[in-house]
Amino acid sequence: MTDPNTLSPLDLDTPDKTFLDSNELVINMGPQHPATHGVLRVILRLDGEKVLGLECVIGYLHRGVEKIAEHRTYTMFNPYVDRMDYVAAVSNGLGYCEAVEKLLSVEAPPRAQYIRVILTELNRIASHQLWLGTHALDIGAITPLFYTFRDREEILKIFEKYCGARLTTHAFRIGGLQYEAYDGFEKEVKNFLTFFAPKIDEYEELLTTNRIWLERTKGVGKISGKDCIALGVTGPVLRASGVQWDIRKAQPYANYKNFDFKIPTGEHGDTYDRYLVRMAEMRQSCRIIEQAVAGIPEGPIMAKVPKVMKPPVGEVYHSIEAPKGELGYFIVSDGSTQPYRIRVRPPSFVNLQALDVMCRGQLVSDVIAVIGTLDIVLGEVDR
Amino acid sequence: MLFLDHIWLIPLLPAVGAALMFFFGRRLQKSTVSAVCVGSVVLAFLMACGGVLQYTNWGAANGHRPYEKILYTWLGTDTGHLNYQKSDGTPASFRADAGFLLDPLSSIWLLFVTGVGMLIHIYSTGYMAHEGGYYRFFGYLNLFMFSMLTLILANNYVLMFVGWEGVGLCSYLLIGFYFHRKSASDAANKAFIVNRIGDAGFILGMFFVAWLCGSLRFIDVTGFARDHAATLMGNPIVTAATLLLFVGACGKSAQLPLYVWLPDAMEGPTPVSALIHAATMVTAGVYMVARSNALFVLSRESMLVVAIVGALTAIFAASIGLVQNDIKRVLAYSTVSQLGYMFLALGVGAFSAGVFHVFTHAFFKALLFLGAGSVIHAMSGEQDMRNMGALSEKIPVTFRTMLVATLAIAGIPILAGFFSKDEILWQAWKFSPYLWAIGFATALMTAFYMFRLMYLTFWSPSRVTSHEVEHHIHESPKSMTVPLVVLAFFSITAGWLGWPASLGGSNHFEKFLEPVFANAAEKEAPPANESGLGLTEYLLMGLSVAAAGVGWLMASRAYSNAGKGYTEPIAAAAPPVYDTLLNKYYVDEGYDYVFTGRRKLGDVRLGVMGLGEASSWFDSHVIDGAVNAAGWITRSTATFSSWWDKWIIDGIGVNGPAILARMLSYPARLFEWGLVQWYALVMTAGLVGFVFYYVYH
Amino acid sequence: MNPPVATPFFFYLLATTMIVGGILVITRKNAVHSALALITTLLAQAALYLMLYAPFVAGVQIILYAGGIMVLFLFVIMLISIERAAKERQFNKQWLVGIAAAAALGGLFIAIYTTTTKGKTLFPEGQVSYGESQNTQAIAALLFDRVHGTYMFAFEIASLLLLVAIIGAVVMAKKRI
Amino acid sequence: MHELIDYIQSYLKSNLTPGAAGNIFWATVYILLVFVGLSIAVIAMNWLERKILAHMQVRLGPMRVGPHGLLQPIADAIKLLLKEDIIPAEADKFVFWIAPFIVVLAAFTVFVVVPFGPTHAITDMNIGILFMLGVSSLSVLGIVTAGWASNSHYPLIGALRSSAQMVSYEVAMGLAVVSVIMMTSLQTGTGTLSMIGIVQAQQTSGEWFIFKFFPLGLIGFFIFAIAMVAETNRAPFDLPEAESELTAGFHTEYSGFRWSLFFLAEYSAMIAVSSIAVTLWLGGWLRPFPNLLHGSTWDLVFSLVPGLTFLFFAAICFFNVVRMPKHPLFKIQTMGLAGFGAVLGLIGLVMFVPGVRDRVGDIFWFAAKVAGFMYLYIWYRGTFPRYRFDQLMKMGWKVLLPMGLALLILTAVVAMRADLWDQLRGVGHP
Amino acid sequence: MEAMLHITTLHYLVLGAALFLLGVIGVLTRRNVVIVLMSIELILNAVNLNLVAFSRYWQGMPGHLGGPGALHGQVFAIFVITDAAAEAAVGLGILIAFFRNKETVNVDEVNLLKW
Repeated sequence: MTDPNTLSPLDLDTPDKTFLDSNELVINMGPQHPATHGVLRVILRLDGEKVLGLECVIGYLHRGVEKIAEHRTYTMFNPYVDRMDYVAAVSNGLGYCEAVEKLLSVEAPPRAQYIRVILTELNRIASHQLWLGTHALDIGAITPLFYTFRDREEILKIFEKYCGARLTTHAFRIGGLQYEAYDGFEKEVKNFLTFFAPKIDEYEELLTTNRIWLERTKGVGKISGKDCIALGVTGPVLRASGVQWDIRKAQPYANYKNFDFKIPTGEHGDTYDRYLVRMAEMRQSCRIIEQAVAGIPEGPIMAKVPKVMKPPVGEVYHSIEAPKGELGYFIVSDGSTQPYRIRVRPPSFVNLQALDVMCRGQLVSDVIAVIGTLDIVLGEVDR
Repeated sequence: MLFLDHIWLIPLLPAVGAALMFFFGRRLQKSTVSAVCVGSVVLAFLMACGGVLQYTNWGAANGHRPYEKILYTWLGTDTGHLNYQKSDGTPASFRADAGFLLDPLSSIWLLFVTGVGMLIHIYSTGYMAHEGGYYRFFGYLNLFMFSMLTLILANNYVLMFVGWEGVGLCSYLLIGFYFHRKSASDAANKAFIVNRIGDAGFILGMFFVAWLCGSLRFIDVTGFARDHAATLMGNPIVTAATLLLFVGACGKSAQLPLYVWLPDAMEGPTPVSALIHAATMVTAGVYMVARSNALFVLSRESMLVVAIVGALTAIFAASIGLVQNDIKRVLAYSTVSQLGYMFLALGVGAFSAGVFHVFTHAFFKALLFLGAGSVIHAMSGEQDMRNMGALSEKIPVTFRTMLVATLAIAGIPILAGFFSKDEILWQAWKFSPYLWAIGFATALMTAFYMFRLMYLTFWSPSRVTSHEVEHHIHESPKSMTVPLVVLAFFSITAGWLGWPASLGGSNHFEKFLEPVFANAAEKEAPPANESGLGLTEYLLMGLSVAAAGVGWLMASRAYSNAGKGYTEPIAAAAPPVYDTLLNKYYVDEGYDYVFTGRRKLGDVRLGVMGLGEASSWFDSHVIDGAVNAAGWITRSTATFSSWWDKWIIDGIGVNGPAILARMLSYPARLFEWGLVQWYALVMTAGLVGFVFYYVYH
Repeated sequence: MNPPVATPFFFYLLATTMIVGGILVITRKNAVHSALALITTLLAQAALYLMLYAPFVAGVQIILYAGGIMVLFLFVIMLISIERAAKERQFNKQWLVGIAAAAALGGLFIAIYTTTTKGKTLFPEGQVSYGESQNTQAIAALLFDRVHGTYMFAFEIASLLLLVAIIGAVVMAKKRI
Repeated sequence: MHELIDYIQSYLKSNLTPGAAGNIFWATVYILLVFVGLSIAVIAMNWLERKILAHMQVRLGPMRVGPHGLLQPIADAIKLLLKEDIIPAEADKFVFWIAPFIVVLAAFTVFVVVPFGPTHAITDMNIGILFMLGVSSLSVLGIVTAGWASNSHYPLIGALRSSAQMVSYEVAMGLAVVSVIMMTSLQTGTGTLSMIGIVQAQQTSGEWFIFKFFPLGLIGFFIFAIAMVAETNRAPFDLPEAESELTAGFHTEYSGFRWSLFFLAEYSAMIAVSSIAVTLWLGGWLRPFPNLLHGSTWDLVFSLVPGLTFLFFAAICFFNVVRMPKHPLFKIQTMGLAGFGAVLGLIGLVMFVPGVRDRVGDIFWFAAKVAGFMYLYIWYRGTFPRYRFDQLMKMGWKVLLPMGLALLILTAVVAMRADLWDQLRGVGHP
Repeated sequence: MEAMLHITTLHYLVLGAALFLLGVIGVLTRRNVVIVLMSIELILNAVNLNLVAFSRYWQGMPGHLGGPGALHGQVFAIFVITDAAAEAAVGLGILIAFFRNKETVNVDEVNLLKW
């Protein structure tokens, strides 16, 4: 139990708190707690079950990734980014590779870009699947977890076949891909699409119209688009609040402008809308993959990249739409083989800020639901 | 009669400008500020010209009597609610009007005040262009113009005093314009406080005048004095009144005991020095004495005091001016010295000569100050002459105009100063050769220090310390040089108005002023045998010109080659004298010892602060002691009273019954002591009793 | 209708339980322990009711007392902090007097119960076997029946009392009224 | 020995429950039977829940201990019994120790009045249903004390939640029950609280109370069915032990044997409330369609069902024996499964014996209905998310309670004029 | 000994009296309000026991007061239980309010009206 005196003062509109209010309770949730998705520690101030305010304590998973980068060459650092958002490792790699490519002023060849898009979108689906399973589990629905994990397996199989790894894939190289797609890659991806389309309906059948699910998610953890923007929240959370912002459309990268897809948005910015947005995003990802598979061009998979990379002195910021929001890399080069500084803008970390806003005035159970709906990965929050 | 009828507009115009500045100035553009302020003064100048022109015509038609325009009664009424007895026992009633008086004397002042003021306003637009508080500066300047014109045009002493105080206020504000500098704010305070001494004299003088004459209107006073000249001659009341008025004049015009504020007043911006502390305000004292000439001539003692004070001030200030290094301070002491000349003239009864010197002095001294300002401007703010030199080539307009002014003040013939100064010296010789001697020595010194200034500034080799400053030296803008040129022109020609008869002139100036001083001239200076004294006059004229030449020569010898680290000739010759002069005869220090008390004389503190200390001691020991004693007595009484109340009244009277009641009620209290369980116990006991009774009865 | 089994044994067992429970109630420092002891007493009493062929009262005793009121007690005990109360002095200053008064009352009871008039005790030892099967219905008849409903009005008043008690309790326990 | 058989036979022919008969021996036997049966049921329930839930969630569940994990519950039980019994240092030791026993006691005592058949109850109490509700409400005490005694935040919150939830839903539950008791008064004029009496009333009435005064009986049943899930703290009302929020609720600090007592109590409470529901609305031990499919032939057919069911289970076992991998490693498992199937088949065969099948039919139907409820419990758990606490209380007080009150009044009104009601529906009075 | 084995109404009355006395002692001596309230419950239960015992007694008595239908004692007991419920609810409500204001549960600190 945390001593309340050691807490930093929360800026709260505490309703005339007196020492007689024996209901006022400070509860420490985590870092070892099943619903905090890792080692997040949340200090809750409760009035009965009502949340007066909360504070996130992070850093339990800090590994100093950004500092490590300063002592690795550009190529050597590539695998490290996979360990940040480990459920969306491919997206991390894509962002990093593209940022370095931008710094080097090279561009990956079209074939590489198509394969990149396919893998990244598959990874987005996998990430959303994992989110859905754990989120539903937090709210008490056990079954979706197993459904999503069953289907996620298919995606991981494709990854495994492509690059040999399932989770921390290290799929891309600076300037393109290391591996050519294996034989039957396209067919397997297509098979996956036909396999997966009905599965989304299955998930939705379990939850979308489930009364209890509706009661638990509608109006819970509301946040307005304005607040989202003020807090820098991005990704599905932002879109569920009605802001149509997707970097794939807004600042197209990696060939995304060639694909036809929609940006699903919500209206109310509550947990239910975020659920719907992510479900719709999975379908849109399927569409993108379909188009990409249909249009993979032939050609080389690596651009001409020097063996010893010495990017010109300068700095670059490149961001992509990771499954959880805007994932940005800010790289400062001093002209040597090692980056002078790499700063990562992790979507989970930024989105986590909104937790307090979203939870205030709600109940403890809603905190669980909201942490789930924010879709944070502590590996990325702490880096 | 358009201008005469609306003569009140002349002071009002700058007042409007000032009001605009104070209320809206912060939001106005600099161009708008200068347009409004300079425009109002130009308009005032034009109206003044028109008014004077119309007055000359009107005066010629009305026997040269003063033109008076009364707007309304300001203080008191016609029915006389403020009644009092005059010194001779006749009843009188006090009254002051908001009225304006125009006669030759005020005409002259009106013309040069508005004229010089206008030029300085124009000059200021250039000089102040890069300063903060632009609108504030011009607002103050306009307020000064309003006050000065009120002073000049007032038709009675009271309204004059309003203007008198107004200029004092503006002087204070403008000296302290750079209020963030401590020296400036100190100087402003000094000016204000020293002037208060004079003002006190002025107020007392006014009381005596009112007591004596039964009125404060200039026309009434003058008329009364002239009508009863015979009876009033030697009347101590007159002497007292005039001496007190002269104290006021001393304060305003920086005469001997009270001159100390003027050199310090140079902390203000240079145009202010030129306008207020050289040309206009400081001559207010002269104006006041001249305005009261009818009274002054009735008291020989007063006249003698005025003459002696003037003469002493002249030589005293000039001697200090010999060694000063700050260009503006030299000019400041020069001003004090010249003012001394004027009072010398007034004291010896040569009122018109004094006024003439005021008139010419206004031009060349303003020119000198403005020139000095131009020099400072060129030197990027450097005021020390030791760091100047060889500027004649670089700022030719300034140099030439300043040369003209220097020649004028030194008394070189046909320039303005020659005529006025010569007139004064001549009148002084007629009054007393001793006074002449002082004036003559002063003239010599004047020439010396002025040419010293010219040499050090313009001709000697350059001693500029900073390369950057040297590189920066440049001629001032047109808005500054044009007034210089105009003033230079007047510095040459203004004297020609009073071209003396002895040199074939007609002395229009004196004639013009005759109606004002007619009586005085009659009384004080009986028609002199001018032809008999003609030779003496020429001799004296030659002597003074020679003195100017000698002064120039001496300066030339000493300073024409003054390089860096030059030595002052006086310092070389007599170091103690030099030190004394450089420290201004230790007057400020003396005042600090005696009057302010900032310095201790041994262990004793004198002056105001000494008085304060004494008062403090008295307060803390005598008054407070008495208070404490009273307090102690009260407290002792209260203690006893409290004891009585607590133990006797409360103890026996109040608490006694209460304690008794408590003791008596104790048994009852046993059954009602507020604990619920006790009630339950009693209930149980009751139950036991009841059942027992019920069963065994 | 068989005779009840081992009535004295169960009576003394339950009576002992009740007395011990009662003593624990008034002596325990910790209010939770007191409450548990009281629950034991109440349950034993419910069993005694069964022995007295009053099954309905027994059922009400369990469902209302043990299941309702005592839960309420436990709830309240948990809301207030009892740690401090457990460390303080447990008995008030008049405990000696209180016990004396109670002892006096007890003595009186004993005196009354042992008093005999005409050789018989005040309360004769009446005891009869009576089938319990219709007990509930009989009580319901007393309470609700149109003909025999002696206590109909009282029952309604009791419901009113409960309503007032509910409102009173809510008002009392509300944080801010 | 002969006397003993006579004794048993005399009992079997009597129409009284042991309690009513005052027969201590038989009562003891019944108590032991119920206790053992319950324990087996809980163990079976444990295995079934894991397997069914697993298959709902596309996984296999326990497969290692015994064939298809059949011995998993036993292994678990052994593990729990061998585990260290941790009592937290700051806990109130006595209360901590006694709390699980209160819960278990309450959960098991309920079965005293549960009628598995007309005579197959430990006793038939005049106040049977009142007794059941009362005793089952005692488990709240155990939960509250357990949470409090742990001297920790999560258990305390869990206990408070739990008790609040149970107390709240008891009210709605009671109202639903009272409506049923009113229905029992239709034939005799005076109703009954006796469990056996209620079933008999359904028998007399000719229809289960779930269909009585359609839809009033159904509504009552649904109120009870929801309330009983809440009463037993099961999904979707499993807030007191919501693991994502409160770790494990009131029994967070418990471990080992004491924890298994809670576990036991939870499952037996589930069975108990299901028994109440079955007794009150689903005709208790009565076989389906007694009116529609009556006659001796149908009686025979229905009396064969228990045996057939067991044979069916045995068949499944044998089918799976065939499907077992033919690897030496699986030899023992295969044999075990076959043995299990054989036991089941033997039981099935025994149940075809006429004397047995007549007596066992009641118990079978009762158990089958309860099993249906058990399956529902598992199904809920697999499908529903969890309610939030305020939503749960809202539902209890603002939905179920008003509904129960309205139901009570409607039932009373309708029951007063039951004749009119039956005429309306065209059903003649017997 | 024979009297001991034959359970009569008097046995119940004595038990009731004992419980009553325990309750009275609790009410009179304990400081903790919660326990005082519990003691009151004890008193009420003692009364209930007496009532039910008397009910049983009257069932065995002849006359219009007695007979099998003489269940008035039990009805009274039910009313007493109702009262007890009301008393507990209000009493505990007051207790909570009191605790909020004074942070104590000691009955001898309930002395605000004394001042």
